[in-house]
Amino acid sequence: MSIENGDAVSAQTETQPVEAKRTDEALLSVEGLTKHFPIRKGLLQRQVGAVQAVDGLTFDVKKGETLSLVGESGCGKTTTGRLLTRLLEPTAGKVIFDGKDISHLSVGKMRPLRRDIQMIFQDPYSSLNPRHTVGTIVGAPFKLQKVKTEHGVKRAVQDLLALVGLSPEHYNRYPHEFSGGQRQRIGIARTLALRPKLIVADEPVSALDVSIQAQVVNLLEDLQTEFDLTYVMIAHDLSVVRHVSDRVAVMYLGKIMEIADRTALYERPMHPYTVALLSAVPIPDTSRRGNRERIRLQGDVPSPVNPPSGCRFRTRCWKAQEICKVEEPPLAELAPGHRAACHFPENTDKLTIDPTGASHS
Amino acid sequence: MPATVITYIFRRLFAAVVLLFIVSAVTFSIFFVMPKLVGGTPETLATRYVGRAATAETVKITAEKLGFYDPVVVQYGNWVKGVVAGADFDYGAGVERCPAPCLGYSFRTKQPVWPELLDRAPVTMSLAAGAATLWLIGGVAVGTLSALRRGTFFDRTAMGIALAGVSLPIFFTGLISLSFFSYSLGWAAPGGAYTPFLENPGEWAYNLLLPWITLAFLFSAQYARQTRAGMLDTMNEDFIRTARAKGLPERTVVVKHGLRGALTPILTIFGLDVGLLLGGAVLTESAFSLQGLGKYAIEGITNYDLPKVMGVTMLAAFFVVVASLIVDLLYAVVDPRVRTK
Amino acid sequence: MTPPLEVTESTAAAPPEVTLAGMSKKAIQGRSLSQIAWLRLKRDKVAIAGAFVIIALILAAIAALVLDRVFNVIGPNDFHQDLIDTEGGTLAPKGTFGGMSLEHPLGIEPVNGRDLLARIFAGSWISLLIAFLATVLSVLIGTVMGVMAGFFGGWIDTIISRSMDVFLAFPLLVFAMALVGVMPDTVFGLGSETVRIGMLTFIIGFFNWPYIGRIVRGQTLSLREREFVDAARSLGARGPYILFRELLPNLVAPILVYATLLIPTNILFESALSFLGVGINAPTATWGGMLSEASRFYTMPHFMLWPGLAIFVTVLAFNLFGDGLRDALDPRAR
Amino acid sequence: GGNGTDGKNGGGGTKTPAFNAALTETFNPSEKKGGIVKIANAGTWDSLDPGETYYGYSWNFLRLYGRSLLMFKPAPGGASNELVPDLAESLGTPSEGGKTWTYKLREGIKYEDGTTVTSKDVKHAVLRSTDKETFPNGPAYFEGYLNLPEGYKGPYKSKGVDTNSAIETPDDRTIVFHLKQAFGGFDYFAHLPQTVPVPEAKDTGAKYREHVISTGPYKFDKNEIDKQFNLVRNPEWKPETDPNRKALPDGYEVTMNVNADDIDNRLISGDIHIDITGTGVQPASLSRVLSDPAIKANADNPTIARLWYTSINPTVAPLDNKECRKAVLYAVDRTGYQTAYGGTFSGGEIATTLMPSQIPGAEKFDLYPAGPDNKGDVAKAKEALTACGQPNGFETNIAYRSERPKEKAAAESMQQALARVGIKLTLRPFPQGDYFSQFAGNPPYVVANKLGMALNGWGADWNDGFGFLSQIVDSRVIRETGGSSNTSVRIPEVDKMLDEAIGETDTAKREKMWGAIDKRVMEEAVILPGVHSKSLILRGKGLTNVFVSDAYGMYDYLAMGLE
Amino acid sequence: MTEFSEDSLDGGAATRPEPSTKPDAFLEVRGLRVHFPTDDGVVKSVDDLSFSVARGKTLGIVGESGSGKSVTSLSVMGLHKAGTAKITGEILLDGQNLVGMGAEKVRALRGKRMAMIFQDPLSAMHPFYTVGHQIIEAYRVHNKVTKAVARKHAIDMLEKVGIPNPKGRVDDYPHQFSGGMRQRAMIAMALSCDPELLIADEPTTALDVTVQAQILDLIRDLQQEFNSAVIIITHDLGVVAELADDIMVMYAGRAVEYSTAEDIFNSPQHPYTWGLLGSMPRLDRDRTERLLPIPGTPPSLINVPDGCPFNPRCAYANLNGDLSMTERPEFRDIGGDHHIACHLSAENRVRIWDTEIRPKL
Ligand SMILES: Nc1ncnc2c1ncn2[C@@H]1O[C@H](COP(=O)(O)OP(=O)(O)OP(=O)(O)O)[C@@H](O)[C@H]1O
Ligand SMILES: Nc1ncnc2c1ncn2[C@@H]1O[C@H](COP(=O)(O)OP(=O)(O)OP(=O)(O)O)[C@@H](O)[C@H]1O
Ligand SMILES: [Mg+2]
Ligand SMILES: [Mg+2]
Ligand code: NI
Repeated sequence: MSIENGDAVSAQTETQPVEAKRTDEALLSVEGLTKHFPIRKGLLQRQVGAVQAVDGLTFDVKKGETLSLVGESGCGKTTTGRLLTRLLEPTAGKVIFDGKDISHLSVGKMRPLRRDIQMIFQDPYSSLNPRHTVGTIVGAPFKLQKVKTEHGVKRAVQDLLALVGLSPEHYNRYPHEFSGGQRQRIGIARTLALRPKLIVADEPVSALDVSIQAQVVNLLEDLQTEFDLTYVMIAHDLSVVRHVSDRVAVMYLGKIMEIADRTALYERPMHPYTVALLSAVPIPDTSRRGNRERIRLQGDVPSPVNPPSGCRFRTRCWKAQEICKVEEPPLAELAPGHRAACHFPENTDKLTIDPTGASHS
Repeated sequence: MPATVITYIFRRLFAAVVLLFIVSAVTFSIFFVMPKLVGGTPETLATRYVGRAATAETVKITAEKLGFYDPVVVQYGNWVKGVVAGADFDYGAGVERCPAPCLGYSFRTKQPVWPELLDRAPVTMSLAAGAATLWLIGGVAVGTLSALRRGTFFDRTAMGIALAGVSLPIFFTGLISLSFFSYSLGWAAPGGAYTPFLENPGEWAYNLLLPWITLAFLFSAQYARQTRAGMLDTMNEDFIRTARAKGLPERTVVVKHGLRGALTPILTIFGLDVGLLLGGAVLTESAFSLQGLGKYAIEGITNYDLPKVMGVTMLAAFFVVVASLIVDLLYAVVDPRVRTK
Repeated sequence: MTPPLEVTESTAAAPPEVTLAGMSKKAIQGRSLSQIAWLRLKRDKVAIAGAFVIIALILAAIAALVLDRVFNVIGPNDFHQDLIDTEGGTLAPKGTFGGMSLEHPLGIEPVNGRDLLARIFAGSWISLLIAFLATVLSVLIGTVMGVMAGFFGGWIDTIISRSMDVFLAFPLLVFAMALVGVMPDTVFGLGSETVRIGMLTFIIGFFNWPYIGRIVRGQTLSLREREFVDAARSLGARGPYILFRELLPNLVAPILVYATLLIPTNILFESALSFLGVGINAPTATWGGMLSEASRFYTMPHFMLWPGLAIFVTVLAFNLFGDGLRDALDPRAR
Repeated sequence: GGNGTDGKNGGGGTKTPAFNAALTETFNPSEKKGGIVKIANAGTWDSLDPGETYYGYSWNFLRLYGRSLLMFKPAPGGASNELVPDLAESLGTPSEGGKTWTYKLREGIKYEDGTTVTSKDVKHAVLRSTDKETFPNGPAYFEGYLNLPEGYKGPYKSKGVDTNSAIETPDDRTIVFHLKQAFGGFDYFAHLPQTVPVPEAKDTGAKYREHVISTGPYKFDKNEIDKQFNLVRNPEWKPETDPNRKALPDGYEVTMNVNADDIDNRLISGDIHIDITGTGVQPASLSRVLSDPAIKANADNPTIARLWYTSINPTVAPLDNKECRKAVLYAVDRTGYQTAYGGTFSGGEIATTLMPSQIPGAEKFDLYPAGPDNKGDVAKAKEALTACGQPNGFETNIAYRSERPKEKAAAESMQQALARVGIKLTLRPFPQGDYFSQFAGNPPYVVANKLGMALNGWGADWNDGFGFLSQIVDSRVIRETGGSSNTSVRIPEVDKMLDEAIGETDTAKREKMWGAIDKRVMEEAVILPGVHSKSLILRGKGLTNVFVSDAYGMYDYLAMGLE
Repeated sequence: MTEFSEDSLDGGAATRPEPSTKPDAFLEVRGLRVHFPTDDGVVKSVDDLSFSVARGKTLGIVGESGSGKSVTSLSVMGLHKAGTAKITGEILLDGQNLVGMGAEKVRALRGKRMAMIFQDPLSAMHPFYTVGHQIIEAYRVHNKVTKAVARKHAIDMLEKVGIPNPKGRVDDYPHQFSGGMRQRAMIAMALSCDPELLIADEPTTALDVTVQAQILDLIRDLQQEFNSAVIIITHDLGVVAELADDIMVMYAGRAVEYSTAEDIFNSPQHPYTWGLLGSMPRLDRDRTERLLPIPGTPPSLINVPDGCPFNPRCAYANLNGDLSMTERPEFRDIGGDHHIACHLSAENRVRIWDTEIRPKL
């Protein structure tokens, strides 16, 4: 089924050196990606500070794989997604797509590339224009990119609708006549219209009920196989992330704390933050109640306007020491394909610890 | 904190000054540029300010004296200079200093505008203050009750009347009520009656009662509608549910939690309305022949007494600006989210 | 490959989230929001009554024009001084209730004895025309400015917002009066009435735009943040496409509502200007002008009653309809 | 009411209220002193400064606080048209065939501050009034006729300039006026408030209006310009120096900017005594006054020396053709016109001539009879139109002052009446402030905008042919830049006739010549006379010695007292 | 401060009696129906619902969005606006029936004997009053104490819910608190009068996992301290697994399954529960190839399908002929205090669970 392909890619990951892949296989490659939103004040709109929403991200996304970005609210996931699709222009750093630096392309130059990079939005309600019919919405890509379709736009749209599991009769309906899950499918159909190579999905299932969420997750997986898609999946639900991704990047306050292969990350998390995140996930199993080893983070995420010095996580980290305050840990490759930015990483002895705190079943 | 408040006020005041500049420039050009476009000359302009027996010579010297031969920019500059630094007024037998803010001298009566404005302002202020009190209390009370009894007979009637109130022109209600309550029944003071508050508060109120009520009727209608809408929204808020969940008595929930939230947007409208009204309730004042700023403005316009019009426009704009500043400051008092941002 | 369809037919026929009583859910294909609003509006008796009054008014206004021109009924400007008490010198209409009679159902004016009913009818089209045109103007300017401010933001927003402040700070009526006073009476060889209507339209319309501008700006600001705008941009849409195809359709409803509610305001504004003596030239009847004249004869209240009522009914009808429309388009708003 | 059984008393008159009781006789005569007279003004004074004021009611009222050389006699009816000496001992003595006029001041007249009035003060007063930069609104007779030095700009600007060529004051009580040309009616100039003495030391120019130094029986107490002021007794005024003033009340309280309808109501209720403008009740009160006999009995209906008329501009085609103008005159509905101005009582009498009957020399004639019912002679009008070559009528515009409802009503009436003969009038209101300067009185504008007709009105500064006619029929007052009251009369012959009349020293002959001018202008059909104004005025409750002064066309404010 | 009732600690799963006749139940709901007459028809938000909670016990209510969870909790609190909702059935709070009780009486119970915390703590707190003020207010309605005493109590409560520096923070406004702190403050407010029943309606849905874990811990700890009966409403099975003793699964306004937490997770008997479990990717199991979603979307509560409301989405509805389509399944005890509303026969249920569902999870 669909997942073999992904597994193959991740298998590759573990065997090949990182540098090599970056040059030949990466569909998308990001270097030092930074976005600071200026905070302006006063009559003259002087800049008095900046929200350091994303600060120096570096990662690659290989063709056909799914890379997930996880992290707490406000850590810069959406901003990253919007930078990748060039809805935002980076303050610094590079976004290289298919070998082409798109970081500062003009709107006009970017337009042809938009066929290849598409985005799925989080909110199925606000991502569809309530005044447009489904036909108009899903047909918009053809219109905007002036793509000729073999049997006309209507036919193409109806095919797309069928593809995402909607009835082609829905062509003339309006978004408000659909449920959240169906709307998300409409959004996905629109994304697929131009047969993109890369899809950035910003929390595509967060707004949906569990039962619907599963439908959409399955749909996304199926589409990936069928069209050989590459996904950058943004999510905060670690269980979903584990289910859909090949590789996972954990973000905290605009920085990547840890990036690794799915299995590696879930089974041998190295960054304390990742460990804490995993241990906070509630497990639907009553038998584990009480006998699960928990790490409870204290306090809240600091403000991205003036993030902590050194390691950004140090204010909530139980392992933090003086050095964490002074020196920012580099995102170092501590194991093949497994990078973490921590002075005192966990699981470096390659001891397998079940992150859920229970014995492996 | 106070420091930021002060800088905030200063910033706002600076913006206000800029705004007043623009307002004055526009008003000025209406009176000088527009007539020129229609073919007016300095002499035709000056003819407005001379008697019926004036000779061409008289017209010329008047035009000269009023500076109509200067380019408009220079004239405007002089006006601004007067406001900022004061001006000298040549009254023939000598020169008098008109200290800043010198809004000039009436072209017609040769009286300085500023003291006249100060003289007229109390009438308008009395009118505005009384009416505003009435409509705020009336409108908010009716609106709140309507919201709480949504869909009942009371709600329908009140909102029906309110809609009617919004739909009635003030000059109509004013005239009708004047003709009925004052001239036919003799219950209320006739139009034009005004006694300063300090002279006789009772008479002051009696004289203004009819204009107050008429004006308040119009406004309270609007406020009742606004309050009702606001209350309905607020009473659907989560925090109202919380207040109820705490077991608070319904009255506390409505007044302390509901009204408090619903009234904040009303504050904005209230500020703007009062600000505009203070600048001259043109229609009310002319319907009731009250010698307030609105009437003053009309006099100024009908007599082409530019300094008067400028003065009253400035004052009106000033009131609006100040009112909106006060509203914004009040917002900070009322809404901690604004204060502690 | 597994078909991506895990959806059964029942999903396809999922009930719309907005359901209406008595409507078969599958019967209508693609019921747009406006259709739904229309269905809601149809159920609002009061609003429909308002709409009927408005339609009746418009028809009456047209009829007044046609009757005046084509048929030879009592003209709004015909004198009936024989019905005026000139001998006694009071110049009041002879008879009771302002000279009401079968021929002059609403009575006649003092001094010249013009028929009030005819004048009310004749006044309707001026009032409505000016109010409509002025509304169109305000809506045009307001929408363009509001959308620009909201969509582009930055200094464009600053400039437009500040200029709205300036407008709001003006004592409008005073200003309008001043303007009317200095505006030329004939332009481009047009007759004075046309020019006058144009001028009043301009003044009323021009001064009202900031109100709608603010609303549109606010709406645009919030719409701009909606993800469908990003979606369009991520498909490579240009500014104009986003503006006209994505944002504007969503602005239609609030604009429409505001426009309906602006018309009555403009009717009042026009009558206020006429009342203050800067409206349409005599002898053309306008409601405000009639009121203004009537105010000189306050001892004959019937004379101000009719134009006052006419204004009231019209404004009320528009307000009722506007309220209903707002409720229909945004049921949450109340 | 009042039961007024005392009947006649002292100076003749009645105590019984009756309509027009104060028209030719003194109503409620009394010598009782005391009381405060309450006065209301719907508008405001143009100026309280005697050097600048130009309102009739103001001249009437000003006599309470200022004494000019001569004055109109405070007497009922036509007797008031007589000039009597006030500050001067006698009427002026002409010499050099009317080029020089000499007056001698009474002895012992003092200002409110106790200083004695001298002829120099009168000279200063007259000279300052010629400073039109400071006093642009006042009458301009003196600067027009006095032999002032070239370029003289008044005593403020032209300080120290020798003005003896115009006015000489050989001693403190003598004042001699030197004119540029002979002027038979100079005594009328001498009655102008501009001859009320102003002490140079106390002269504050444009600000003098705020405190005029009184020479009359009353002086200013509190004065809030455009709002209200009080007059109180002036202790320095001596009745023995003044045969004309009774000074009965203790003072006056004047309020301005009072709602006009309110004034009527308050007059009827007795809250106030005088509506000072004397223009009559508002339309709203008309029915109340006329249909309530009790109120009507306290009203008078004087005729005022004012003509409401329509200028017919011969510069605008087809009105350049006399026949077309005649057609207008024939076609107009005169009753309608009269009604528009307020009907027989508050409007006036239908006029067929320029000069009202009060003006000496006025003759009654009607060159364009308007049919038996005065509603216009349609047949004659059509005839005239045919003669003019416009048998189906024509289109033209009529201008009026937008602020004046009566003019609007008259224009509407004309529009209706002229439509009967196919003349289509378009109404063109203009703001009154610019009416003469930019629009109806601006010849190029009139031509360019085809203002065939313009509503107009004229009241004489004083009841005399010169005062009435010179500003409205002399073509030489028309300025191409606009601003004159005469907009349509351009008859060279009339100009000549005017010059002759002015030079004529024989009063009787002169008066006849005014009548001839009136006729000549009417023949030309450039003026459509509307009404000779009348007003319906109310006597305030409790006033004594009330009578209408023909000179002012309203109650005389000097003689009144309180019960 | 804390009231202990004698039955607080016993009552294990084994000896659980009928839900409607449980003797030690503090809250007992019987045959609750909440219907909203609207323009479009009657919304049957809750239809014939029965459950109970004892002191010291936690009931979890799970179900998809719109299944009537909140409506149920609001009915218990008596918070439905008079006139809008038609409530029938019995809500027995410590033996007193709240349905039909005078509004004033219910008000006196609210906040004192039963309290509630809401999903979105920001909008649930009045933005214009300080956090302290709102707690003091809650305390003083039910306790005649001076302001100073109440304030002291508020500070104590804030301390108890783990707000650092409560003395300083008591005068802060809600917007000055972070999301987690706000929810803590809400809890402090709810617990200020030691209520015997606490209803938490999705208390953690708006929060990040790390914060969610903190809050869940807090609720658990506080329940132990106060020994109150707790109802926790959520659509996350993980959350109930952490806290609940009993779990009720709701679908379309009805309970479809109701049992102890262990039973629900270990041997669920209703296809809908299976669907929920199958839809969830789980961290504690090996990653599955594919999620097993429930097809379709929840029904409209105006037109609830005939028969079993779940039948249009149920893969096994046809196993009973057309029974599922025509007859509403009874909510019955299938032994061991396990209640379900399903037509499937016992062996079918066991077979399907053991052979079809469990292996795929
Ligand atoms: N346009 C903007 N201007 C200023 N700040 C912004 C802007 N967009 C995002 N931010 C800030 O940048 C930070 C990162 O935001 P972002 O939306 O990327 O977070 P996120 O990880 O997607 O969070 P969530 O899970 O809540 O969606 C936040 O602090 C946010 O407030
Ligand atoms: N006041 C009301 N009037 C009409 N229908 C209502 C009302 N309140 C709730 N409903 C309807 O009742 C149904 C149940 O709503 P409820 O809020 O209980 O769902 P929920 O299970 O809490 O869902 P969620 O997980 O989204 O909070 C919904 O279909 C809702 O539309
Ligand atoms: Mg996000
Ligand atoms: Mg809920
Ligand atoms: Ni597959």
